[in-house]
Amino acid sequence: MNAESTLLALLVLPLLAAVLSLLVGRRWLGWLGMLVALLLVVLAVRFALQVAAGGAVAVAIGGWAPPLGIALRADGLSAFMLLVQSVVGLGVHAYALAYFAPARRAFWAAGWLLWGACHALYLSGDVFNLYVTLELVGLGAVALVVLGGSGTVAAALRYLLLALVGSMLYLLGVVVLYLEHGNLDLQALGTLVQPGLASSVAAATMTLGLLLKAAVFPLHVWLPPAHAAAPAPVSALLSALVVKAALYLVVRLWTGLFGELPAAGVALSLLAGLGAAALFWGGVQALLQTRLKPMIAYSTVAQIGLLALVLPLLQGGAVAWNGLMLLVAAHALAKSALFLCAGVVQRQYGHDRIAGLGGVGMQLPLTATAYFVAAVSLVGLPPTMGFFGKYLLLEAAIAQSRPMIAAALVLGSLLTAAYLLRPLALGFTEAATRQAPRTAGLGLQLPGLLLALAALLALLVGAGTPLWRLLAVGMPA
Amino acid sequence: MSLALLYGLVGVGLVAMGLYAALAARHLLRRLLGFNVLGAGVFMLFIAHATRAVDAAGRPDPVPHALVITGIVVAVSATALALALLRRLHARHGRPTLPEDREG
Amino acid sequence: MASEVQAFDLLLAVLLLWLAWRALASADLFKAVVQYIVFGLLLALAWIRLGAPDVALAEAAIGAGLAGALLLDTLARIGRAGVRDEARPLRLTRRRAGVALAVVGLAAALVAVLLALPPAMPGLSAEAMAQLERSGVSNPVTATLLNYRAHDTLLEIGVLLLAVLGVWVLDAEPRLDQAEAPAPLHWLVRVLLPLAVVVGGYLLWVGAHAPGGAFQGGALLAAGGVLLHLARPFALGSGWLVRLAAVGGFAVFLLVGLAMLLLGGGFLHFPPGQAGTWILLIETAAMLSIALMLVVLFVGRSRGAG
Amino acid sequence: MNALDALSLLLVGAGAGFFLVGSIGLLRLPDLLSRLHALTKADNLGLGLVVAGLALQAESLRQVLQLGLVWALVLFSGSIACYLLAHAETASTPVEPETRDGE
Repeated sequence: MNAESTLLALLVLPLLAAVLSLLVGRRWLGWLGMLVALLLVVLAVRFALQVAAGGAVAVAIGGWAPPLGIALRADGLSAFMLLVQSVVGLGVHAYALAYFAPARRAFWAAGWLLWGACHALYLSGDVFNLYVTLELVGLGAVALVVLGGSGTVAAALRYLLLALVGSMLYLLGVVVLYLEHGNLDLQALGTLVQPGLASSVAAATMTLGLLLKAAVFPLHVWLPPAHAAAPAPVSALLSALVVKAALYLVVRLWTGLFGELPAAGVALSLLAGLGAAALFWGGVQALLQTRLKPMIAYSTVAQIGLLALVLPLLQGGAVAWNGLMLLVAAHALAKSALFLCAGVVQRQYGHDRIAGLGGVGMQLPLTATAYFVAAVSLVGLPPTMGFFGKYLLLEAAIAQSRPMIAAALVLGSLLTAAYLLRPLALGFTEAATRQAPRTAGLGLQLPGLLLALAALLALLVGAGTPLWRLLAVGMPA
Repeated sequence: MSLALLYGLVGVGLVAMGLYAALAARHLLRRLLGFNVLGAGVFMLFIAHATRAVDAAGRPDPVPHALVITGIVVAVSATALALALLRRLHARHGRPTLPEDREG
Repeated sequence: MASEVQAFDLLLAVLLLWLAWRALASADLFKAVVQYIVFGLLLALAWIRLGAPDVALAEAAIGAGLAGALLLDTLARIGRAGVRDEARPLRLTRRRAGVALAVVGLAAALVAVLLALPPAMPGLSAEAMAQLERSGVSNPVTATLLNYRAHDTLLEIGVLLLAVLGVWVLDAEPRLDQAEAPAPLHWLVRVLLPLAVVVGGYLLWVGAHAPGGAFQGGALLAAGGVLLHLARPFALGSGWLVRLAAVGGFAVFLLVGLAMLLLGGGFLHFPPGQAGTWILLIETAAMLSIALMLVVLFVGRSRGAG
Repeated sequence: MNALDALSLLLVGAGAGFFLVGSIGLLRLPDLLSRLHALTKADNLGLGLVVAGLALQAESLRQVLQLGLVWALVLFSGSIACYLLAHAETASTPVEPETRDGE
């Protein structure tokens, strides 16, 4: 199986699973889901190895070369995002197997379409095709949020409206690019775009639209209610993967298409400023929350801010690039694990009030451990992935003499520690408030733990040279 | 003034109105209408432009046409889902606005 | 197509802007929705004027027609109190000043971009026409939708499918209490429903070489379905057959694309000689699915008569 | 301009005139039923005249038939839509005094 076939398999398989999910009997849904998810992890690993060994891959769909047709392109960044997507997806699907019992067909069908949409987004090399994938991701997320029942409708609607406006702004930028250059191919546009008014307008509208979808401060208002109200596995998918998809596109645009514009430096610094504001605003809000899921949701606002904060460092070379990727993966794994833990707690106690978490450490040791490992990774303590990511970024910030970014990075991490460790302290020190009936089984507890541990294991297996070689493929110079 | 410019300017006007209404209005149905007008404006910019790119036979560029058809279907699908959500929200709270947009 | 600006264009431009503004600013939402539907119809006229009859058909059938029906249905369901909005819904307040400023800035920048564009642009028409022979159809818009950029269209049907899934997840809506549909409505259905089927099929067939295609045909079929629902409310539920019909277009598209891959071409790579046949197969399945999904979006999971 | 063109122009012009009258009626008449009356009468006739005028310009019998079909369909759906509107109006506003008491 060559790299092109692997790429196509990664594109088609989740969509095929979505079709099957609508047709097979209810009791097969979960097993089908696990089978395909496992297969996708294998394929994603294989694809990463192929890209690392053979370089970037491109496939012209239907045999029509751009600009007339659509090219799928994958470099190290795409392959890495696919890898993160599959690992997190597998964990969340395993959890959903136990969480949604009896199986809810809509979760599997919409979940597979969402998964396929993310793959299509990471693989697409065409700016209009990216718009369609963005809409697919957005509508998939909304369909999944409303699985949480009638209480989620307001949050879902707010999210849908803003996501629609965001993608329409993105499309406006695409139209301006086509007006100017008569081309939609990402790579070709990269050579065509010249500094000027049209490029600036396109860059501004596309970025603004994507920031709205990525919930970058101050455009984050829709995120906490939506992510807190959705069912736990859905929150995990949204916080770990969906916001990343929009952020991925921001990175893609500003390191490729608009990277050569003279305004790029200013724009990235502006993003970093917003990121710093998000880091602190989100952190403080997270500290003020009294319930676990909203706290984790606000933490996403802060962590997205952290990712935006370090974007200016990307212009300085490989160290920051590798650090950012590690941080993206660490956040995806840890955040999904945290939401899955919150779901277990909600199942076990019927609530997720932080003050009522006394004794969790004794009653749910696996979940408490998962929470602990994930929190440590998000804070960035050794030997987790989060630590190595932040270490590399700190190194880059100092090497590029960006003291403000370094300072914000450290302070933000302290704030993260403050809000994430509070529930844990309660859970281990306070006595159990009451004996809870045991309802959360192993099936519900293990996936979160495995995801959290994956952040450790992945480092043993892949970190260092193989990973750097993968990320070097297509890395912006 | 060319046809492309005239309709292009109409498109800009629609984008401005639609975007403002989609972000500023309180009533959710109004915000949805705003989103649809915004979409119409973006599509108008695109189609108006296609008349500048005629081939030898005088036919306009078909690619923007195809993309706009895709855009229309996507916009209507999203609008339909949003309307379904709006009806549920209204049935539950008796108000067609989001909680933060309610007066008093 | 005359590319000179005529008085008609100026009138249409003014009307479009005015109707859009009324749809966004009139206090009564019923009026606003009606103005929006008229706006959609005039938009279709503008598409014709700009030489885009395929877009015009899609706009009239889907943009103005079905979206209009959905908007009106929503108005009926949220009732009189919900329809009334503030007297001046878009009044400039301090909170909205920032949005207004940003919008004006964006509009000014877009106008500047438009004014700076060169009068003629290559675009992609030369490439699209050059490959038309090999695309299997002779309507360049259909060639773009189902061959050159088939991947977009596949994903777009996925978007429609997700909207349907979202509606299925929501609780069923209570049925609107309405009096027995008057007899003339049944006559209308009896005439228009077969006509919708015939014209829908015609649009699908003709899409290969003239304006039309799966989306336009599907929307027309759906209009027939909506009309039938209005005359004689029915439930669709989300049983196996309905799910099969909803996902069928997407599935056939995906499977044909895969079959091309297995037959030695590439994903969605139709051999030029057979492209027309494969496209017709995909379009037929897509049209039926699109029609059903659009009807589901209208009917929802509401329970039928009784 | 030959006689056929002149006749076409006359018919289309007359049709447009009927549309104008119908629209004025829609705006000026006091209640729904009389508005419907003005609108449908004038529009059906107006469209018929426009179709007749255009049919004179048609290049083939097929086009004439298509134009005729357009007119027939609009006539048919227009009259039923008009009936439905009137029906809804009379159904929703019962005899005056009762509603007064009810409110």
